[in-house]
Amino acid sequence: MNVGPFILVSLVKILLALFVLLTAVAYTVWLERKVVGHIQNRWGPTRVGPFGLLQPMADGVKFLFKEDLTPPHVYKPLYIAAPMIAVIFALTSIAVIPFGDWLDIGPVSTMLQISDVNIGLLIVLGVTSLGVYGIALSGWSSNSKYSLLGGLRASAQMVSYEIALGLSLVGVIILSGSLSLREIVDAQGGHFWGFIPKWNIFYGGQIVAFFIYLMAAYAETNRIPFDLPEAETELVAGYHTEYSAMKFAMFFMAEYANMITVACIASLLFLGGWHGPLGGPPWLQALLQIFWFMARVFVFLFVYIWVRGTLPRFRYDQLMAFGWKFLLPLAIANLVITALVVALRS
Amino acid sequence: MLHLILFSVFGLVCVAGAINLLVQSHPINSALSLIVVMGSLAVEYLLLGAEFVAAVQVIVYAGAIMVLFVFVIMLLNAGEEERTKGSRVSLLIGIPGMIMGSVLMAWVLITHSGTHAVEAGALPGAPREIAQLLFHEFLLPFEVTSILVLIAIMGAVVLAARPEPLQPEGKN
Amino acid sequence: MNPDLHLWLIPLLPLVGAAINGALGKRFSRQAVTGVALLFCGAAFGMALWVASQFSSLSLPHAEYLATWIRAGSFQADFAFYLDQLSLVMLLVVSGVGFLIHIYSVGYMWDDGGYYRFFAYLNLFMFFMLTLVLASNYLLMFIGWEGVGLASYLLIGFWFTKDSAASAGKKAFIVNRIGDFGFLIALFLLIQHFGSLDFTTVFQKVLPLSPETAGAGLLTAIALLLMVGACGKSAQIPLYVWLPDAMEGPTPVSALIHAATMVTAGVYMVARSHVIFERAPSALTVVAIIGTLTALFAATIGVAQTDIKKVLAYSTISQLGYMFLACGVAAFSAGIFHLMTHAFFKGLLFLAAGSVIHALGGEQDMRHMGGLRTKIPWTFWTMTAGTFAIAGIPPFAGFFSKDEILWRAYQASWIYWLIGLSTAFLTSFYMFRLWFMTFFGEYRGDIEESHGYESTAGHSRAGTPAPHDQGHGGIHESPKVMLIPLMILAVLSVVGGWVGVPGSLGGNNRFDKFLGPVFHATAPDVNATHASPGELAPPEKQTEGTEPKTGPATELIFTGISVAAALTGLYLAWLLYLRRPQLPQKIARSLNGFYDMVLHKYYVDEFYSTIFVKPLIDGSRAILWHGIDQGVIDATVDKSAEEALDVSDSVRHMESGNVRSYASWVAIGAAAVIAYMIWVASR
Amino acid sequence: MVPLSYYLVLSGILFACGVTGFLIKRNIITIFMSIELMLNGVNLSFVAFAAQWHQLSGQVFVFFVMVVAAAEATVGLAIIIAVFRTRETLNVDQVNLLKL
Repeated sequence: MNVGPFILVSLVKILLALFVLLTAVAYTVWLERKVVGHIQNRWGPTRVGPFGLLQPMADGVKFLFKEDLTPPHVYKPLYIAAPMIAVIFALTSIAVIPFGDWLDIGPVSTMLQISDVNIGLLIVLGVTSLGVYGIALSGWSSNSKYSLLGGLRASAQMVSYEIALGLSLVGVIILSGSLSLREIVDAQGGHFWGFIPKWNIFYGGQIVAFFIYLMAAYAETNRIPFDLPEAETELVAGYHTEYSAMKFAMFFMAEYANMITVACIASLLFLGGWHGPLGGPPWLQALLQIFWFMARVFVFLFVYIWVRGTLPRFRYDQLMAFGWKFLLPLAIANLVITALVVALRS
Repeated sequence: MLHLILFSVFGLVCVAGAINLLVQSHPINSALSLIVVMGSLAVEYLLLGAEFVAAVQVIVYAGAIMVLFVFVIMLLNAGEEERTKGSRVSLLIGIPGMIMGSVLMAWVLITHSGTHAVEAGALPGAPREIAQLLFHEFLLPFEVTSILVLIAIMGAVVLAARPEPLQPEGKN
Repeated sequence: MNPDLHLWLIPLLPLVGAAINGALGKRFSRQAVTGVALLFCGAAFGMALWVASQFSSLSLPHAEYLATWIRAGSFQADFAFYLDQLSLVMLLVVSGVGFLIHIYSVGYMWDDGGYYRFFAYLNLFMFFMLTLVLASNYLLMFIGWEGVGLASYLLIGFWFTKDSAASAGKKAFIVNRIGDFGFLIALFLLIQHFGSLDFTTVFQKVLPLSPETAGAGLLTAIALLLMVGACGKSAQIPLYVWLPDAMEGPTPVSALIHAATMVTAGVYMVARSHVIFERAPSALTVVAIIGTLTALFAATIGVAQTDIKKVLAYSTISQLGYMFLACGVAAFSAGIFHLMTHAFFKGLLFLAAGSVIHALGGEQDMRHMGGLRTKIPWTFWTMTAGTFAIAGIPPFAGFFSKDEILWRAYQASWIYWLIGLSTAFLTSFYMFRLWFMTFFGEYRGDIEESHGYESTAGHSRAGTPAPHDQGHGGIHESPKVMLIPLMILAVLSVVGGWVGVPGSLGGNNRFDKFLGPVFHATAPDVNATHASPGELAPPEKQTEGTEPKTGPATELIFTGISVAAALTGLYLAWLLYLRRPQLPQKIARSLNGFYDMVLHKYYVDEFYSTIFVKPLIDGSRAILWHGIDQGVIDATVDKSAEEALDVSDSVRHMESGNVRSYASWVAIGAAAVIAYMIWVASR
Repeated sequence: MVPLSYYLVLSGILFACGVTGFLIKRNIITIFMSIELMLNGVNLSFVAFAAQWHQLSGQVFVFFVMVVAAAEATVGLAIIIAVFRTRETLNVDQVNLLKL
């Protein structure tokens, strides 16, 4: 495959992925408002369009046209750069995430993934870990105590939970013996004894790892019950207190994009990626794969929102204690056990 | 060709970041420029084929260590550094020494490293091979460094733990 | 091939005891300390007995290799143990008597504050002594040799709070050093010329050599140097001065170390290296002369002493003189025989004396004793046995051994015999003097003053109650635990000599026969040994009990003479100290000059202090201290220190405490290093 | 195809920048960053050499360097915090006493 079409296809894929991702972000917000509303026995957005389906658009428009004011005494360059950093790193990680297997359109046969890096997982981790800067810098640069506290909390929290997160993934890496997301998913094809799908979650006690990942992911994305960086009751709005309009929207997008990334990783690593039951012609296969993948991500996001609707917020020391004293040891234990299992089996 | 272009682009970014680190007077800017340096270094590693090193460079250096730096800067609310003339020695001896040393090094490198060229991805440092090396030949150093890290953690806790009773002014 | 006897266990057991008591004794109860000490010491003794029971079935000499200790080139010294008749006798004597004295000490030291310390030291001593006895090479022997020196130092200075005790310990140590010096040089010579210190090897190499009849040679030198060491350890002229002072230690110590075992180490060593001595006739002569002189000399001093322990100390010295005399006339077995019997009765005497002191609440001065016969009967009777034994009254142990020595001495030269005889007379005289002064006549002391006298016994140590505080209830017999060892030793000192009844008295010197293989087998062949005294005791004649010049009759006559001398001593003592107690003073006054001299031990200590000690101290102070130490060493040190101060004062500005300046120094240094490396590479 | 010397020169430049930063910066934190910069320069040369000699151990060594750097940063920053507590300044020129 020569360079020209390659670049073309890649561009197409990038644009597609970006579009899908952004819409997904927008509609995750909508979904959240809806679901939380129902959990809280409200209707949620209903006015704009059927079921308030156009609500995201309205929000977007509002953000765009709202006055973008920067408070005095902020450290300007960083104040401006911070939200961009946040959103950029949040969106970057989609680049290595596969939505499905190969797709053949006429002559070109391409993989449903912007680029298959054989250390994809590491790339995702690295990029998400860089996401911290956006929040930290915003908190510091906006020169306000709430923001600063929020930023400090966020950076501390994310650095701490990154460890548990990474360790919980190592088990999967050991099982599938690769860092390439694609290979990890391929390793999960097939069934145990014919009927149980061969997902990592059903595999060598990875269910523990899955839950560790779940909680760490919530903390990483600053979501309830770990949303202390933006705890309204204590810090007004945390690190983005001083932000408004598009910059605020960027943080918002960053948060939800991160959620989606995390959901993708979860479904790729633990829930068998795009493997699904139904069969059919190749083109249908490809679409089905995307469908299954989306379904998993959706379920994950739904759980996210569900949790937000139900659980209260941690206290900060509890958060740290939970991360360091419970999750980390548990993750290490799981890692050791998995390693033992693999070693014994081979 | 592409290799050379990429190398020079990110190399320039690298140097720019490094120099920016020097000229910036506010530590947070220095930190950010250092992050830039590290990121572009990661790309250089990728060019050399050391993909795993690159990833770890991003995760550990940019993602962890530098976060720590930024965190501390925020915690201590470090401001612009004041221009005190603390040591003439560093200017009278250090700078010439540094220059002399680097010149010598450069001379040696340029003359002795030959015109041997490395092509892109010369040595694919795939995680598997790295792991093989790390857990077989370098097992002992690996364990030792792990112990080192453990000690470092404990030391950090001990040092940063607020001394009791808290002394109001250190100057006495 | 012999079964493995695990000889190494024998010395090790007491060491374990010492370790336990030394480390943990402070926390133990006295019962526990006692238990540990006795258990391990007794175990060693039991082991020794077991070895003895196996002994007949062994092919001798029996050597056991434990581990290699030093290997340097061809030279090698092992942790190896060596068992033959000689060492068996020593082993039994040491462990047996040692065990008895351990038991005795339980009673004697019970109220002492340093109880556990005492037993730790005692066990330590046992360890070293047994090592010395069982060692299979001179080096290991030397370890034991030094170790017993250490133990004796510790035990002499046991009541270290008392200055005299501490200084006595130091004196013993230093005097011993002189001897050890000789010993060491002898060892060096051995290594240089025979390339080994292993007994068997050395002796194998020595055996073929013919005696150095004409003039002195290597062997003579070695033998003399060894003798110097023996003099130090066994308190012979001129190095005997430490022994009397050693009486500062607790009485059991005096009994064990300074009478029964340690001081005989010298004799053992000479006997062990008899192969060398037999080939160095001149050295043998020296040994004999030293022995006789010491015997007489110490005896004369002993006559005038009034401190009961001092008397015994001097008698010990003179008895040791006897042993050396025996060795000097190549009658090694006789020497060892006397060593054994002496261990019995002198140990007994000391213990009994201790019992007396105990009874009198610390009184050591015989002039304050008397009439104790009825008050402490057991002590009296045991002491009697000891006295008769040492005085050489048949059939007590001392008689046979001493008689043997005298007889053999006579064969060597009548002078030896004469001096020996007079010594025997003196011995019996001062021993009976002690006996009468202590147990007969009326009681001259006053027990109520006993506290006052405790200081003389050195028991008024800070806080620690003296054993004889029991003595407050008046004069009293010692507890069983002290009496039983006394009785056992008494029995031994009665019958102990019967193993060596000489042929002339109808026995056939079994002891000599027993030791025969060790000594006679290695005696130089007859044709090569004209002037050697060794020829006068060729084995085959010896065993028949017939002598070249003389027959049993003559031997009997001499026996009679020596017995007569002993009885004369008895009579004289009775006359002077029981019949007419005022006579001694008269006599003393009539020849006061001599008496004073004797009383002050011929001023030997003073003589030494003026000749050696004082010049040494002054020299050290003037030259070494003020001259070299202060003038040269300190001066250089101070000067260099000042120089360093000046230099650093100029350089210290580099250490500004400013991190960046440090960094700059590092940078310039790195640049220099790089430049140097480049220069090296491009050269 | 890039000559090895380019990489080496780049790493040298980074190292020199680090040294200079150590020499001219006053802020302890910045000085620490300069140290990290030096380490990075060294790492680059390691990787470059590894690529030249086809020795993966060069890359492995980089990990050790990183670990040490991490440990050093942890402790160092803790020290900085402690220093700031007592001195209330981050200026090394004013922190020239071991003991107050």
